[in-house]
Amino acid sequence: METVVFALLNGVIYGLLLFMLSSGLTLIFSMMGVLNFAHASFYMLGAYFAYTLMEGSNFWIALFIAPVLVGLAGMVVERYGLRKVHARGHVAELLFTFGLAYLIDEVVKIFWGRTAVNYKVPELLDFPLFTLYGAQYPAYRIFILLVAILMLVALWYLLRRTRAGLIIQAALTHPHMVGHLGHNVPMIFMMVFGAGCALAGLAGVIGGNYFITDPAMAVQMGPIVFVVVVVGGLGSLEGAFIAAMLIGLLQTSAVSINASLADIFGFLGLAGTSEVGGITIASMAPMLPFLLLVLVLMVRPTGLMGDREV
Amino acid sequence: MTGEALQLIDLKKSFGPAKIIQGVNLQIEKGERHAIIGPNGAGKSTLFNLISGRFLPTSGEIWLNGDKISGKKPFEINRMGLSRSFQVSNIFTNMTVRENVRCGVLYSMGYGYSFWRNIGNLREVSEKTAAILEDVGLIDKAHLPATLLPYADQRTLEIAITIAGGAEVILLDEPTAGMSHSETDRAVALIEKASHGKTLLIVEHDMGVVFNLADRISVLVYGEIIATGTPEEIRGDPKVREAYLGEEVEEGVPA
Amino acid sequence: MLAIKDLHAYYGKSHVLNGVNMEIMPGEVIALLGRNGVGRSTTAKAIMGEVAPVGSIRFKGQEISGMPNHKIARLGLGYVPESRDIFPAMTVRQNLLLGIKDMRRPGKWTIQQMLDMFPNLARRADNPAGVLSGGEKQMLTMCRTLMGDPDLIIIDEPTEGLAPLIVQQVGDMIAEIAKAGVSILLVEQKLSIALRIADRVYVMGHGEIVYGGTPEDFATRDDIRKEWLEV
Amino acid sequence: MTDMTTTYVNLAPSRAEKFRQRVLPMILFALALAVIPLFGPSRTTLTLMNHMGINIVFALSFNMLLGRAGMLSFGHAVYLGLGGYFCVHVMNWIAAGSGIWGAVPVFSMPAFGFAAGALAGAVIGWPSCRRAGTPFAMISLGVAELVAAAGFMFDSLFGGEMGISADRMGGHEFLGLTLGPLEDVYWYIAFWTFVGVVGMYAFTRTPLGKLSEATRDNPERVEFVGYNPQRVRYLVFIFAGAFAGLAGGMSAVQDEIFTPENLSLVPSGAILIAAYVGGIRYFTGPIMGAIVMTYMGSNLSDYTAGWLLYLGLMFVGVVMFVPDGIAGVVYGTWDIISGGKFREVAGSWAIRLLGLALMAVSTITLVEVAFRWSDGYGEVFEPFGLALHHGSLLTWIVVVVPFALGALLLRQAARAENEVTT
Amino acid sequence: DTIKMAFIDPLSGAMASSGEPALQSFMLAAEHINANGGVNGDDIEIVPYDNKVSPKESLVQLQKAIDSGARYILQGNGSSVASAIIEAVSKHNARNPGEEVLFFNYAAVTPAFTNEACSFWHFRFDAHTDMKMNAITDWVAKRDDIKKVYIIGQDYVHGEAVAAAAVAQLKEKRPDIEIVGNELHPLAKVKDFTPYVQKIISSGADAVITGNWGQDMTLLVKAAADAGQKIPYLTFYGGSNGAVAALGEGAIDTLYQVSEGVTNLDASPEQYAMIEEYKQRFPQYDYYYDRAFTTLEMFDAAAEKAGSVEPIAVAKAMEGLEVQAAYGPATMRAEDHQLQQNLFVTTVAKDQKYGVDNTDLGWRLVDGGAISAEAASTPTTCKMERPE
Ligand SMILES: Nc1ncnc2c1ncn2[C@@H]1O[C@H](COP(=O)(O)OP(=O)(O)OP(=O)(O)O)[C@@H](O)[C@H]1O
Ligand SMILES: Nc1ncnc2c1ncn2[C@@H]1O[C@H](COP(=O)(O)OP(=O)(O)OP(=O)(O)O)[C@@H](O)[C@H]1O
Ligand SMILES: [Mg+2]
Ligand SMILES: [Mg+2]
Repeated sequence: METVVFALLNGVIYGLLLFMLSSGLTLIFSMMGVLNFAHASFYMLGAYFAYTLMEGSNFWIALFIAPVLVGLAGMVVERYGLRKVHARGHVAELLFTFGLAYLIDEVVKIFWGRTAVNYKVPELLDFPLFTLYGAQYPAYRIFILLVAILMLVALWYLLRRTRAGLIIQAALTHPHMVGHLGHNVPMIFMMVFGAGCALAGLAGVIGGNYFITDPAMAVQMGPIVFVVVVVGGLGSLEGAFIAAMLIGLLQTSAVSINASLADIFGFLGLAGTSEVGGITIASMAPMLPFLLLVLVLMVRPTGLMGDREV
Repeated sequence: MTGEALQLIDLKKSFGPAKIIQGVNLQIEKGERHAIIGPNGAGKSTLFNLISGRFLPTSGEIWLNGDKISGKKPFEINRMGLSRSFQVSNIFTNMTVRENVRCGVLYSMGYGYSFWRNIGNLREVSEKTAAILEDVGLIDKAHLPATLLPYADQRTLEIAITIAGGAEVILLDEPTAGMSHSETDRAVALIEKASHGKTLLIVEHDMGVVFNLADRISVLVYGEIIATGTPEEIRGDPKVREAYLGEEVEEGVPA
Repeated sequence: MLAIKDLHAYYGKSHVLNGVNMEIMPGEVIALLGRNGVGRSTTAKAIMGEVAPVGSIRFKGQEISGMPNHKIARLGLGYVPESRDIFPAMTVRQNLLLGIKDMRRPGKWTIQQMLDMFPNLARRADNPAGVLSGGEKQMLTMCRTLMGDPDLIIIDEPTEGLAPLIVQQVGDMIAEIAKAGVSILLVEQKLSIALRIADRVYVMGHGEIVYGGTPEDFATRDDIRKEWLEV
Repeated sequence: MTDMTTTYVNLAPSRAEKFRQRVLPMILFALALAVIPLFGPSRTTLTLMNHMGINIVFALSFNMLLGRAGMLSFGHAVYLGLGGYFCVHVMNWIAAGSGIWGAVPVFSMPAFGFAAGALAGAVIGWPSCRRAGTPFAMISLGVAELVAAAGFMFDSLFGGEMGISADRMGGHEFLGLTLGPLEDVYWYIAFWTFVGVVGMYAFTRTPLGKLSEATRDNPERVEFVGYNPQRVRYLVFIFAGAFAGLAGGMSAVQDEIFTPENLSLVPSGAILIAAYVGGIRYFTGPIMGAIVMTYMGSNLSDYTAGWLLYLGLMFVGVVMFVPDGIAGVVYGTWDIISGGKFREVAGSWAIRLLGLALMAVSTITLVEVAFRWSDGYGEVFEPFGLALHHGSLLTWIVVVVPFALGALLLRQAARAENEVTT
Repeated sequence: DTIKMAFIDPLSGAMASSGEPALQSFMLAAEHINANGGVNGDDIEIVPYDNKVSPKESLVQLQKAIDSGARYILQGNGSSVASAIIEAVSKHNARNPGEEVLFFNYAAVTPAFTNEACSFWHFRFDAHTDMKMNAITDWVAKRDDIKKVYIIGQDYVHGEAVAAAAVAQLKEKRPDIEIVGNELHPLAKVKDFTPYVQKIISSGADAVITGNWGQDMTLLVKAAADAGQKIPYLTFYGGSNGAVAALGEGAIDTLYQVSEGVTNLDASPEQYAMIEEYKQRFPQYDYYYDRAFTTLEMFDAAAEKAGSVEPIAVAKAMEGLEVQAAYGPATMRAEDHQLQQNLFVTTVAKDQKYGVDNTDLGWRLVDGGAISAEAASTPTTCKMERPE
């Protein structure tokens, strides 16, 4: 019972966190078709901006300003970088963001040093909300949960309810034609990229103090964010949400399973003393998302909920 | 030698609720040149996609030279001797014209996936490629990347790739679309030559081409064949006039 | 309405337009004729900013060469390209919706009107446009452009690949659009259509305008037809 | 070798052309490899060149996928790693001398790597090559993560964090090479680099190699000329894996160690960058990229703490402004010079070079000053006796003025070039 | 003349924060020795080489270093790199007689290096895992209130070795202690440690032993602090840069580390002066690598004893040599080239003389946390081949 409750609770919260991290990427990916490798770097920028802003003001101001700044940075990147390579197709875009991630990482090190900064959870939220089976639940986690849900709703509105969504999807295949119909495609692209980056920044503001704010945070988060978006499926916010929850739950529940492969496949003659047999489910937990990624793409190249091939 | 080259038996295809092909039966003799005409959206291209294996039929069967091909993959069907062209040029854009044609030649010459042969040393491949380029009149542009070809030449290249493999049954989907008169004439001559002794199934809107080339014509309207017959029969058929040709006889149709 | 002076255009190193001059008055239907590859489509593309134009293009008195394409469109210039460029993943209805430039100011054409005019489209209104047949795509593109309420439409080869019956329909449609007061620059191969609806005819050869005149006059000019149109 | 997209004028090139375009470059390449030792390179240089050789083969094998077949892989190091690991094991068996292993020369390691890489490619490619495009790229990412993690988990195969090492002198002498001194290893690497390069070049000339390009361009049409594009991709993937394994075998002998780190995303990303910077549209592009990036990767850090930033800037610059990479620039320049157009463009080129140099001055100053400021040790950037402190006005002048000037010049050069071409 | 010593460690990228402070410590130590007359009159020059923590890249840099005339190699970050260097140095010395090179390992702690895989050319100046574990278990053994211990680590050799050592030593010293969990998780892949902490809480553990480093260590302790857990997390790497800054006050009484010394221990005025000097020169980092000073002092002493700076002579002189380090005597054991020195268990507290990571928190010695060199020592299985 205890295990199940914990696994569920932690799984949901971790899932929401993942969703929050990947929502901006979903936005950019689904609307522009750009797999932004630098997404996690914008997430990192959000955390660092918030840290610096907090020195002169407080968390709540940083919560609003930092994402805006990251969004602006994203717009600049789109305007002067991505736009140039856009015409050359997705591989070029992907590589551009790949290089950009390098650059942002280095620049962050120049400005904020190579070790972690002391970016703290705001006092107002720094208390245990309740205690369950001996473990405290920090109020901040619940705050994260609320923000994540807010993001889900806002994004859903943006993607489904606005014509901008349609225009951009059309521009994916025929940017010129969309222009001939009188829509300012470059402008919309810039806004979308900015918005996606701002969302990453927001996740950084919130995640940076929950985890650790240091120059490695981008590299740490990068791959898992991709997994969420790709498994969820291109063009599908719901997919990203489901994938995030799935991965959250899968991973946390796997941690609580101590059984080893030998216990499970013992009937096949797998010995607990052998190297393969000795591996426990718990120890494989963090690898499960990648296994999921490979399996899902093999069976459904559109991802779980996607309507187009990624 | 006669016999059925291609046989469609009660062929049906739906996309979701939309029934696009609604029970087509068609026999095409070996060596016959058969044209399919019909209004836009009638399902002509869809029919080609079914025959060539791009789509799976919802029901019904397709036979090629006595072998059932419905359910097979496009490359399997191609290897059995059926080749097709596309309505929208579908070529290897970054390769040269010569390489494009050579890709069409390779499999039929038995070079499959071979990775132990130098392609430059395959005499008969080079010769066949050159011969085809000569035939279609692209030999001067053999070294150009296909993207740089003018539209009409791309269409010609499309035909060249299709006939390169020497398939016995050739399907051409609007081969002359977008060509000028002289180009069209040249294309018709080319098709005539390339399909000599072979079975040809062609979709065209240019009635000049159709009446020139075809031994027999089928008229496809909303997924059903409403008439099959010789060009004269078809031209005289009131149903066809109503559904397709309209009252005005287009320019270029030989009276 | 549209005045082009000494327009040049290049593809990389090849010089395709060598000084095109033409004029279109409000409400006029102009047919631009010529052999394949003489640069008719390129003229259209240069006007729309698809290829970089060198020279002067004035639309409603405003210089538009070098403008980003959405601005040109917003001035009231519609374009139906040869490649049609429908949005394949979207439904027919969504395609039409995207033709509207500004949702707050809808134009004089409505989606319903379009669907009424073309029953083929109405049947497929909620299907993805990518599955339409070639002819259906052509109709959709034209309707989509109309949704933006243009004052001048440039239509490139509208009847290419269409069944004879549909060719007539499209011809009628263009005539109808013209009646509504929209100027049209029609790039066409099929003389019959062009001569039926055009007020004036231009013939292009080697990247230049080699003839301009009324359809009546043109009908008498066998020399032009022979030399430049191979008819 | 020349650019692969060059043309075969009037169909089959003549014998002389064939010789000039294909055989001659190979001979020159072999000659270059043979001549290098005459200059008496230091052991450091030899080590560096050995690594270049390995990376040349590795980058070319990567480009069999990306450049030729249009398959973007984020996990190509997996095949180099597995091939290399296998060779390290084989070297240990050879050293143990038991059974037939005792008779196998260490010199033949790359052949074993080739086989192991092919096997790995065949096994992993089976599921992943059923997809193309981004799904394939993402699958390769996932597979790389899984294999790298497994590398840490299965100690007996991968030796855990510390990996597995071997001794290249454990076997017989072969061709008079003990493989002890680096000079011996150089000959070994040169031989196998040559074999790898020729092998992969030959591959591009086979029906399968051509088909892989066709599949990149238009997989759908490939199906209608009798080929199964999945099959084509799969076979190419196996070959790419095999040649990566060959590079792994070379590396096993040069470095005598393999660690799970060799399987991770880091070397995979590095080879992607090298191939791209070199120019993926050209056969020789990855070779140039491998040489440049190997040099920079090992030596740039001697000169500046900001080397990673420079690499990043360079990569982004290449992606944005020179999509055809170094090879594109080299061949473009060559075309202009051999086309006799040098006169016409010389002016704009001079302007462009000056502009680039000015931009470089500005960028370098900025980066160097920034790194020193960031370290906080009060160190000052002092090029040519100038003391550029982060607070001083001079610094900012040196940063801003050349940058603006350079940008201006580049713009002008671009305009001038346009006029020439049009 | 100068004696070139090549410092091969990460100086760029994410891991530079471990390489840089060590390099600075060595530089400062060299300056002090040079200022005091050098080594037999020669100056030491520390030449940095950036290896990007890659074993293969390290080999390139090693070759560069040797070619530039360095006969002494300093390295510490990453056992994989250290292992590669040990191998490469042995091979080099075998293949190039007369041009021998010595390797001073200041931080790679895999026990094997001074046991079954020991080498005459390798000297280790840090206590290895088993010794540190010895210190930890010694301290745990003294704490009667600890009845249940949870072991968690990264799933690779190091994590496994830590776990094995902990189990064996606890069994020997305190058979009554129950090991309530022995868990491995993949290296650097876990983002949220809450489920693991949850498991630890459920197990009712009184103390946690972990060999985790980097993010894996910080995130683990952070998750514990967030869950309000106040039990000792005994770590090897709690003192690494930025860990305390990342944890903030959550580290108090949760984060423990074992090391050869911390700045807040009682020490001589010279040592305090040194700490001050370091802080002033390198404000980005804290004084952490006391080993660097011990290493060079020992080298100086050995060279003096041998009357030469030739590697073989120095190596032989170093065997069995004892120097007075800042926090107690340090002896280089001859059989395995493993330095024997005092170890200290410390935890994070407020109001200490020296803070860390520019916070108001500092390291404080815990009760019974001073472990003598003898107590920390472990026997060796090393059978070393020595040159003539
Ligand atoms: N994948 C699909 N899903 C749904 N409907 C489809 C699909 N493919 C084709 N259709 C529909 O099937 C009908 C027939 O299309 P097809 O392309 O075969 O027409 P066609 O006869 O070739 O016309 P055209 O002469 O204009 O090319 C069209 O109405 C089209 O919208
Ligand atoms: N993208 C391009 N790159 C290079 N050359 C091109 C390109 N597009 C067209 N051309 C060339 O420019 C010339 C004019 O082309 P354009 O498309 O304007 O002709 P057109 O008169 O519209 O003929 P068509 O009947 O084929 O549409 C042709 O010779 C064509 O080959
Ligand atoms: Mg069709
Ligand atoms: Mg045209």
